[in-house]
Amino acid sequence: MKSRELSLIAMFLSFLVVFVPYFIDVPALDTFSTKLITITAITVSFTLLLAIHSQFKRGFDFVRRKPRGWIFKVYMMITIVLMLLFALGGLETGPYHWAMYAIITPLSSVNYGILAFYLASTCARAFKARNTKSILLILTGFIMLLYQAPFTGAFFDLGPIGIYLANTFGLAAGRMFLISVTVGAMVFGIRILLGQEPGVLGIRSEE
Amino acid sequence: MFLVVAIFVIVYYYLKSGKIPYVRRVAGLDAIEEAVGRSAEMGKPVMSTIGIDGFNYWTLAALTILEHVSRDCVKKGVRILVPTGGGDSSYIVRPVAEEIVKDAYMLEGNPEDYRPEDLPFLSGQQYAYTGGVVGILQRAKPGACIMVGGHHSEAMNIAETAVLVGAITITSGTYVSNVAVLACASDYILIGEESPAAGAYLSKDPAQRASIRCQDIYKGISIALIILGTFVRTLGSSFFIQLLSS
Amino acid sequence: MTDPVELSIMVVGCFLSMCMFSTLYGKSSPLYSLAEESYIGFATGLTIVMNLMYIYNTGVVGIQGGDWILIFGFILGIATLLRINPKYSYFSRLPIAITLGAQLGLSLRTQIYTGFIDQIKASIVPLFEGSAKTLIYNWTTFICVIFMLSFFLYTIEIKGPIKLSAKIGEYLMYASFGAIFAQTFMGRLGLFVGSIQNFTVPPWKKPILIACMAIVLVALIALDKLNLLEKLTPEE
Amino acid sequence: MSLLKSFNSYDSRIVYLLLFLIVTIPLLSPMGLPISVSPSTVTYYEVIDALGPDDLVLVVLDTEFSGYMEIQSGIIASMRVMVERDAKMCVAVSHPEATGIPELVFAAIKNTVDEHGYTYGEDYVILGYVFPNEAAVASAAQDWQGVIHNDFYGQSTEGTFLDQIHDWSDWTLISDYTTGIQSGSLINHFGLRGTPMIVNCIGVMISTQMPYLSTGIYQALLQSMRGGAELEYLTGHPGPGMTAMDAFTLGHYMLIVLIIIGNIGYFGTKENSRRNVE
Repeated sequence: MKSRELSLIAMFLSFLVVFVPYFIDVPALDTFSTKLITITAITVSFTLLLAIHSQFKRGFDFVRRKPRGWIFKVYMMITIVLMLLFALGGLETGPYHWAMYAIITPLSSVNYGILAFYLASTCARAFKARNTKSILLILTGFIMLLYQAPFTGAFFDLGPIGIYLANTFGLAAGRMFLISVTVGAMVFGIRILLGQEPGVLGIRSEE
Repeated sequence: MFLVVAIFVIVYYYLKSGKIPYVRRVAGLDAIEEAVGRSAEMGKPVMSTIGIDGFNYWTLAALTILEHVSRDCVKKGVRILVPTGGGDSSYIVRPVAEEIVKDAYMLEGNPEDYRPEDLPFLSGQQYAYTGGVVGILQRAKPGACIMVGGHHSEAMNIAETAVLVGAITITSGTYVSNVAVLACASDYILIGEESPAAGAYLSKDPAQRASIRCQDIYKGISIALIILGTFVRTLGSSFFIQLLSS
Repeated sequence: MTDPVELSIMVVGCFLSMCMFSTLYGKSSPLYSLAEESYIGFATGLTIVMNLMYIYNTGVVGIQGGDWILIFGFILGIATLLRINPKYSYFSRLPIAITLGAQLGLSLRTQIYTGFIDQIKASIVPLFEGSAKTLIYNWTTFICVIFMLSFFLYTIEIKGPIKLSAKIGEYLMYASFGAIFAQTFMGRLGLFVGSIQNFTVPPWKKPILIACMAIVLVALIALDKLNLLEKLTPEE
Repeated sequence: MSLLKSFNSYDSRIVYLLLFLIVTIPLLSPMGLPISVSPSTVTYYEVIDALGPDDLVLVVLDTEFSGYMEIQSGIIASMRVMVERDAKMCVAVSHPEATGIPELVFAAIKNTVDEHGYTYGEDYVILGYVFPNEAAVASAAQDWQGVIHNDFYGQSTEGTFLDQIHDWSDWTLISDYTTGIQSGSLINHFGLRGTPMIVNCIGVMISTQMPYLSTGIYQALLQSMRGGAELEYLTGHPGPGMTAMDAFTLGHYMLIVLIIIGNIGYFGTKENSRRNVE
């Protein structure tokens, strides 16, 4: 019971320290809030160790049970350790640099690029004229796609209509979305501060 | 500042008064139960993600949804997979997610069934996390994928893979271009405030649901401000713009 | 001749990338698992290094520089670590609460400006001034914002004029989704082109790309035909 | 009719394979299809073209490596212009993967750098991963000297042009190259306070970033790889952006064809099944 209230008060206070100085100009408070943010950033960095602990625990659990393909988990744990060893040799050159450019950067850009494929298959599936909504979807999508292909621009000027669609419909949807989210977030934030959602603090509602 | 205080007072008022106004059905949130139910029938797990951000309102909203989903899953005996990680601030969210899932098992009276390995940590890098989630989706073939929280560009990788492995997908997008593509890809989508309001919506407590009213009040105010402001601006006065700038 | 280090970066990177693309084959495969676990492993290592550096550069250096208050970051950090032993998991609640409050405050404090006031301000535009083009733009945006917002009213029963306006709002929303979808596709295509360009510039990389593509594709089909895909992938 | 049916429901793997080939082949052997330049790119060019030797630009590489692959043409082309105008450049990074990018960019524009005698320390400084989160951006905007002491190579920034920087108001321009990681923080702590900002964003972020352009927080927005290719065209230095435009065109046309085929298949099978019922 006590811990629950303590947590709520701590949350509320740290919220105020960060939130209020943004609206009221008191330099001392401002400095304090910046310091608090840095303190929490350091705290977050520490919690990484918890995550790593559980990642290794999960890995060793696989090794113990030896299900199909457990060797991949062993490989994963070895690569973590390898990367840490690499880092000891310096960050700008040597094996660490190699791992960055041979593994992390290409795989990150590939994973990002795969999205184009997912969008293509989504498009093939969803862009069918089933009802008014999807007809509108297809229509604007179609025009935009034509406009965006750089080659089209060399023949017909779809610029005015493409920019029109992006700067009116696209803009309005963005604006509507931001307003809606902000309103929702504000109300939700206040409900958290009032302790209506203790679950997000890791506290059971019945406690 | 005035706005903040005002919104605080209104929310407090509605929480206290607990009047149940009419609340429109949100298909995406209603579908959660159905999705978990279907997974139970098929004997498949459920994947529920909480995003890759720190404690911002997206993540917090996802945690309230996770609370609901995990409770439902434990009740129906469905295995729940909650991948975590993906961002520099996400580490601190992990223990809370663990606690929520663990509590769900505790409350249903079978804490020994809780499997910590079902909450894998998939590094602090966005796309390593994505690669991991996609891999888990393909191997575990869940019956439902509830992807809410602070997801960014990786949302489409997860949603489309989930569709391809035959899962019911319930998603929410954190920015508008994400919403547009997710609306095309997934079965149900939570748009805009539907995600932050999920906790209130899913709660059985009328006082909580009453707080949804406040959001409408503020949207009403914004519509009124835009219409009035535009009208006055058209007449040549920029009174409202100055009012908002002060 | 090319530098052997650069060559090895290219070969390993290209091969693992093609393995990553194998996810598009629609079946789980050991090739994908190889790429996935390599990425997660090395990325976790990178995360650890980056965070240790952050703790050192901001925390330790800061304290040495006289910023004593930062020591609380260490105290709170260590308190969260006590979770590893369930007996002390109690201690970790305080740092979580403090971090939650601060991060929520940080994410909300600017949101009210950028997401609410600024958006309303920007929506207030003159409807009878300026060129024909400006007028068309202003009118369309104005109408779209109002109708779309009316679609998002939850606690008012939808009937009469609100029903109509919400319906129009929904239609307008789908029309804008089409345009946004196309824009998003352009972006993703750009990323994909970029990731392939990584393997085509400079030109000596081209044969390696073609070889890796061929090897992964052949391996994938062969494994599938031999029914080995499933057998070699890890269990989840 | 089976053809129509297959138009309606085909294996998504065929889509994947087609897209892969359609993009990869023109990259392996470019065709050189013509392109056009959009007005937003022209505005962007005008802003960077107006820079001079007294101007201090904060360049933020706000991207993962994957994002860099998309907008590298814009980054290289615009930084080349900044070097040509002798503007002082401070390069900061907001993602660990981006720490290697400055090296790549300066290698790509080495000729221009040598030609203009642009020197490290005097004309530009590379800071490394200094913007890991919003807090870091906020403190750099409020108290630069209190936060930034060393450059990427661990040397003190004292004695460089960074001595003139105290807070957000001392920058002439913020040039953000973003996938959306810290662009919000830069807006909150620099842009909203009044520091001029120009942004080059990945395609996915365009609709998110557009409201900031229309509200005047951004002076100009360079859109995705296409904007980069157009900037290359304007500056007269063809680069990776322009060679990628063929693949870009074909990828878009493929999607259009997919939509058409999908709809033919959809209506074909619908008619067909209706007839069967009758």
